[in-house]
Amino acid sequence: MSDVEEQQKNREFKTDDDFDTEFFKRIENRSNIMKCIQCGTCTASCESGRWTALKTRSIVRKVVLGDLSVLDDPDIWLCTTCYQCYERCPRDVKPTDVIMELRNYATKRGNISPNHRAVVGYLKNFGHAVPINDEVRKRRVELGLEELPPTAFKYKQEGDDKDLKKIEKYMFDLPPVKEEKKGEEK
Amino acid sequence: MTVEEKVKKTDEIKGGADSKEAEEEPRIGVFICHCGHNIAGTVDVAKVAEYAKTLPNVVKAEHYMFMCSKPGVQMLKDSIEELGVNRTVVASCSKNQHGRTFANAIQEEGLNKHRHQQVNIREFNSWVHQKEKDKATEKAKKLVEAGVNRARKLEDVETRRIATTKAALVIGAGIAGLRASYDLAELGIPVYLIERLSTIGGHMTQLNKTFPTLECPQCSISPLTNGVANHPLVELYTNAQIKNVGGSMGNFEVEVEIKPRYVKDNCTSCGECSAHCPVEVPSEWDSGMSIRKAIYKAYPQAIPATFVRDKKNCIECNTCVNICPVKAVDFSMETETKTFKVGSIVVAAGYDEYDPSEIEPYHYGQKGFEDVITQLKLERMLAPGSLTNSQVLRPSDAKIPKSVVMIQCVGSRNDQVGNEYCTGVCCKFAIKNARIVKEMYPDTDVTICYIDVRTPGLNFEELYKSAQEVGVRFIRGRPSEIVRDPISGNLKVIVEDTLSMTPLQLKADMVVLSAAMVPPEGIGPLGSKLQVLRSKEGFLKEFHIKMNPTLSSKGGIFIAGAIQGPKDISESVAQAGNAAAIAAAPLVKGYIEKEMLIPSVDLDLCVRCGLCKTVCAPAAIQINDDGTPMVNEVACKSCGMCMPACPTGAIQLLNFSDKQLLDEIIPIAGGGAVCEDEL
Amino acid sequence: MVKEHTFAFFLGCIMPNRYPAIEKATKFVMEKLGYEILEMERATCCPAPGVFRSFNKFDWMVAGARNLCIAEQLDADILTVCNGCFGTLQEINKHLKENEEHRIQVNEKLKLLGDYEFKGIIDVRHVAEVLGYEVGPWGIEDHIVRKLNLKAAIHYGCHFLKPTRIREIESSEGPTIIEDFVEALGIESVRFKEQLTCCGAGGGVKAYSGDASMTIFGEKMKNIDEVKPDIILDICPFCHLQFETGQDYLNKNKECNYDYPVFHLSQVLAYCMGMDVDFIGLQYQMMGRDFIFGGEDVKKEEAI
Amino acid sequence: MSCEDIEPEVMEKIQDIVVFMCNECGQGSANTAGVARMAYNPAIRIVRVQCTGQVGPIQIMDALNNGADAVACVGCCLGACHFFNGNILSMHRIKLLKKVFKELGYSDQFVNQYTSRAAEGETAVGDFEDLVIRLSNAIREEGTIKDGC
Ligand SMILES: Cc1cc2nc3c(=O)[nH]c(=O)nc-3n(C[C@H](O)[C@H](O)[C@H](O)COP(=O)(O)OP(=O)(O)OC[C@H]3O[C@@H](n4cnc5c(N)ncnc54)[C@H](O)[C@@H]3O)c2cc1C
Ligand SMILES: Cc1cc2nc3c(=O)[nH]c(=O)nc-3n(C[C@H](O)[C@H](O)[C@H](O)COP(=O)(O)OP(=O)(O)OC[C@H]3O[C@@H](n4cnc5c(N)ncnc54)[C@H](O)[C@@H]3O)c2cc1C
Ligand code: SF4
Ligand code: SF4
Ligand code: SF4
Ligand code: SF4
Ligand code: SF4
Ligand code: SF4
Ligand code: SF4
Ligand code: SF4
Repeated sequence: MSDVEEQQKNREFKTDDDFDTEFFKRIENRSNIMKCIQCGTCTASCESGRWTALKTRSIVRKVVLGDLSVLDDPDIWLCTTCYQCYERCPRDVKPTDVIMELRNYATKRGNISPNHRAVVGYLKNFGHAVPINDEVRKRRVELGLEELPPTAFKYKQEGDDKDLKKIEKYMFDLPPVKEEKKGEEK
Repeated sequence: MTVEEKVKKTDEIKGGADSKEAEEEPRIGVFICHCGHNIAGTVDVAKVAEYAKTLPNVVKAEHYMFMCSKPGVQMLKDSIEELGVNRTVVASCSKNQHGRTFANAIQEEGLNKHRHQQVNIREFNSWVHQKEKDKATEKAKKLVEAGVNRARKLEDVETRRIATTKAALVIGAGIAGLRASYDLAELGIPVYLIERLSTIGGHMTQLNKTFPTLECPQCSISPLTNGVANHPLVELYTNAQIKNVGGSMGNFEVEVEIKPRYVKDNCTSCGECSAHCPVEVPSEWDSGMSIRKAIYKAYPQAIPATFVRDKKNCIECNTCVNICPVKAVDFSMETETKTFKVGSIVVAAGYDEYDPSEIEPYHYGQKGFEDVITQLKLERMLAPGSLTNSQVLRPSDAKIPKSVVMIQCVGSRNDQVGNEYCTGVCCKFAIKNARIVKEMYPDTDVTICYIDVRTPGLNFEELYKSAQEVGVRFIRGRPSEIVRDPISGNLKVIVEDTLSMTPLQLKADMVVLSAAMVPPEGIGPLGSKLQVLRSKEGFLKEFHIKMNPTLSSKGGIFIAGAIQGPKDISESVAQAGNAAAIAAAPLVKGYIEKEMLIPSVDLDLCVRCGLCKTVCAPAAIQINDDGTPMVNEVACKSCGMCMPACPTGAIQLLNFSDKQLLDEIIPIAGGGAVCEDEL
Repeated sequence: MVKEHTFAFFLGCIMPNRYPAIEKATKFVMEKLGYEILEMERATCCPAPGVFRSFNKFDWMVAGARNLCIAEQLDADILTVCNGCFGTLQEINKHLKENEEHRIQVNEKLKLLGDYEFKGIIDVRHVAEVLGYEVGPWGIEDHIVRKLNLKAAIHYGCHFLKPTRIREIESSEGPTIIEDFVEALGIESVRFKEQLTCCGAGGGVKAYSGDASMTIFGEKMKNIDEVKPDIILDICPFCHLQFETGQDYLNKNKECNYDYPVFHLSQVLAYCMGMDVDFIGLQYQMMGRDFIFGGEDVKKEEAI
Repeated sequence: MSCEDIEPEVMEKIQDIVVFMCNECGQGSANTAGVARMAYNPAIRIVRVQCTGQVGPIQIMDALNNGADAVACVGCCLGACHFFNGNILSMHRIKLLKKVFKELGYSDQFVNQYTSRAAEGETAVGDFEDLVIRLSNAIREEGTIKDGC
């Protein structure tokens, strides 16, 4: 990298080239998002943001500006979907939905944490995000319940895996692990 | 012509209508103007004139250098005299430019001026098609033919004079209503002033000091309240409501219901009755901050000074009746209904403060949140002679708060509660009050949480600065909620300081909500009685936001003050003055002059569906008992909107009827039906 | 019309696979109250709104619609016990009923998963809402055999009431539905600071960043500890899990010393309606194992 | 695209366009355009009406039936109608008409609604240009309205 390029990369300011005004044009509810007045009600409501780096308002701002860096921002994964901002935003921006949608785009780019990847695996294999274990099987029997609940997993155990096979095949296709991101994930 | 001559002249041309019957054979004179090179440089005017000659009923077709010149106009006049031309078509510039010149010219010859048809071949043709001379000429021909077609069926439009009733009615006696009443009365017009409360002055009397100068509102308003109350031409009715409104512009009949005060005018305001009355209720005027009796006077300077009994809360113990030294209390008084004949109505019904309990995270009005108040309540606390003795004391424990947080845009700029507008006044009054509080208690932290500070205009940014100077803290962020510690009872305001991107939890001994100004209670029924339209927020809608912000959707009904939308006092007063002036104009003049360019209804075609009434914004169409529509010729604004609403084409605007428009359309649309069999 | 007094019982993940006692209790309660409970065979995860919707909203809708179809085939409204399941299924159900375009797209994809077609004929209910509004505190009196005398810190969780415009149950800023109901059981709700905030588990945060999740939760526990309730009462197995594992985590890592028993509404109600204490399942939980319900037996005559 | 880009074969088919312009901003803007000598297609023929709210399906069908290639209404800006809300009524009416046109299998570009500002001739000329461009697209795709007969 030449000196000039290096300097360019470290600059503090942004130029129009840093924004992609096209990308977010397809976002749902866009007209409302563009009406955000940056009042901060969302951030002030945010139960996660009080303790973490998540600043809801600035996420909405980045969407308005077309700042795609928001898709690589780990903060979007800190929203607990408590809907407090959604309830209170005076301009009906629905920030929770915005964040959920950003996560969809981020996932497509391969920005998905290993733990989340594992949860998708569980769904495909067991039909559950939290699969059963031996301990609980025992408890179920003690409580007088069937050892396995009558969900898709039970049928798989009984040799009928037509449901889970299809779910595995057709649902929640994740992109391959992003190379350079690997080390960064917590 | 001098102004006096002009006045005389308009007086002469009144019902010049009934001149000639429209039945006779049309004889049309067509005049094509060169306008020097302006038209003739592009359009072959001679060819156009030749073409015009071939059209039916055209008895003369000429082209001339400058039609608007004296000789040009004379050509027009001569044709009437010499050839018996009874309709003229001038193809020259726009209707605005010289249309009127020619119309007036034929009027001078005794023809109704509506028999002139102006065809614009300059702005609409030669000037915009300079490079396409042939096409421009062809277009000019078509335009002229269209004009001739239109001229053929033009009918006379009568100009009528309607005498007006020289009196006005003003609804609402806030600052706007008072100003309008006073100005009207000073123009010599008798005024009936209708106020629904027992006192006049409106919200202004509740305020402590008014921005930007921080003067005492009582002092500024009392010359006006007294002036109005004592004006020989103003009849004041308090405890009064509008019941019914009939008639139209120039001549309304308004029925007003006046509830009794139960105290006669000989009351000396001694206060004995009130002192002994056993019933106590929160004072509405004091925004619930103090207690009043069932027989009371809202506040010491209240006008009228006569006491009033609140029948709803009275337990009829008769103490007051017996104690009154002048025997003024009289329970036998009854509700009266009066009918007033007036020429104009001014609506100045003001506003209400928004009730913030709808915004749940702020917990206004809930148990444990007594220290969350509104700005109007704070004004009442600070005002002279208040319950707190003009001190700021928190309601929960009557202590001076060490921290006051004000929250802006409560109920304004909020899509969720449906008030999208910015009230525009609350930034100013919050800054005013913040500064006053900070100056009174320098040790108290005063914070304003805002989204934007909106202080436009002379003196207001200065006010903002002055509050910053005394140490009011401004935080840019809209609080998400007010939380109360269930153990200590302390309040905290949660807000993001958006400028530093920090979520904050502000300690607040007292929270003041800058609540929006919203339409006053009861505006719905009042609006429908007056038949005026309202904006989607519920305020009365002005006829045109820029050109006519004081006229309502209906002629003869004017709006002043906060009823049209949130306003501060200066704006309310300014609008009230304007409303008075334009409301007075037809009354001073004594008549309304109106061209009867109105629709007529063909009762054979009309199916009595009433659809025409629904689209008529000025409410000019009434439905008779038998279901037939009737056009009020005074109220109609000649917009023609009723025409397409009618399923049978029964209602047709004079000179703009479907048939007349079709005549005009045929030549310019290409001429002749395309596929007759199908359509 | 769907069958009356009948529910397709949607289990979800955490309840059957971690806290089966809640499942037991819910079945017990609903059957005693006269409802028929149908099993939703071959159901899957709802799928969880925080995680799966984050990855692919469309697939989330399809998978949710698949579960809805199973209930539609049973001709019964869905009963959920978990805020997450409720959130997902109620929202997808409502959305697909209203949005024809999405309904067509979802049905297209559902064909790949088997013989499913979303019709939009059922509703999705949460047990707390059925108890609070349908059975009601007025209707539960007759069924109670044991009345408690407890102070509870009630946790509503987020997705039961919010987004209010979609759930249409009650305002989320000052709800009282559970308070009103448990009062009939002799449970007093103690107000604590920031009572209505999130437990920190949702939105995939628990999986994504345990630290962040625990920080949010730690504050919650601190506020609860200030008022010293007897129990923590929730209406969602995921919150339940957070309260259980979270206390343990704070004790081990943040020098706390919490031991509050955590109960789902179904569990305390089952106790009051006479279910054997062993089936309540406290012995399987991590916290408050020494807790004793106590309370008095309500004599039949008195109850009537 | 601009009007210059329209191929002559298509332009050939654009001969008569009837534009109903209200007495206020509509006429005003066209006058202003004229004063500023802003050229536009001579196929544009303006009919003066009181308010666009006055123009109904009758007038529009009259124009088309008599050979117009397209019809448009030009009124004041929304919210600034000099007769209160005529332009909004007209807008709804034209939306409905567009639907009807579509259902009958015609392009919905043969009838349009515009707004303009009296002081700005370019608003009127912009409307006219847009009108011609839309019409040219429609003609290219589906032929003229006369072809549909
Ligand atoms: C907290 C606060 C502080 C303010 N401070 C300032 C300030 O410092 N400076 C400033 O310029 N402005 C201030 N304002 C704004 C100011 O109050 C208004 O601009 C002004 O009062 C508007 O006057 P009005 O006559 O239009 O309305 P109002 O004062 O509301 O008067 C309307 C009158 O009409 C009556 N009425 C209503 N409906 C009917 C009916 N149906 N029939 C008969 N009568 C009816 C009402 O009873 C009332 O008397 C403040 C406003 C608030 C809320
Ligand atoms: C860029 C800009 C955009 C704007 N946009 C809007 C808008 O969108 N909407 C809006 O509502 N407002 C707008 N405004 C504000 C609007 O222009 C003013 O509110 C309005 O023009 C004020 O009208 P006026 O009659 O008071 O003053 P002016 O329009 O200035 O008229 C004053 C007249 O007095 C004459 N005059 C001055 N001195 C003398 C003298 N000594 N003797 C005789 N005659 C004299 C002047 O020549 C002039 O003709 C805008 C203003 C600006 C600068
Ligand atoms: S609350 Fe709404 S308007 Fe305010 S900053 Fe957040 S997203 Fe924007
Ligand atoms: S929904 Fe997410 S972003 Fe919104 S307040 Fe809750 S945690 Fe914060
Ligand atoms: S009448 Fe109009 S067009 Fe003719 S000369 Fe006069 S200004 Fe020009
Ligand atoms: S009514 Fe009688 S007692 Fe009451 S204030 Fe008037 S004069 Fe005095
Ligand atoms: S009669 Fe009524 S107003 Fe008079 S003193 Fe008794 S309660 Fe008061
Ligand atoms: S004036 Fe200020 S406080 Fe009032 S609505 Fe406008 S911005 Fe908000
Ligand atoms: S023309 Fe028709 S719609 Fe217009 S004001 Fe007159 S009656 Fe009403
Ligand atoms: S719309 Fe036409 S048919 Fe209906 S009432 Fe009016 S005039 Fe009669």
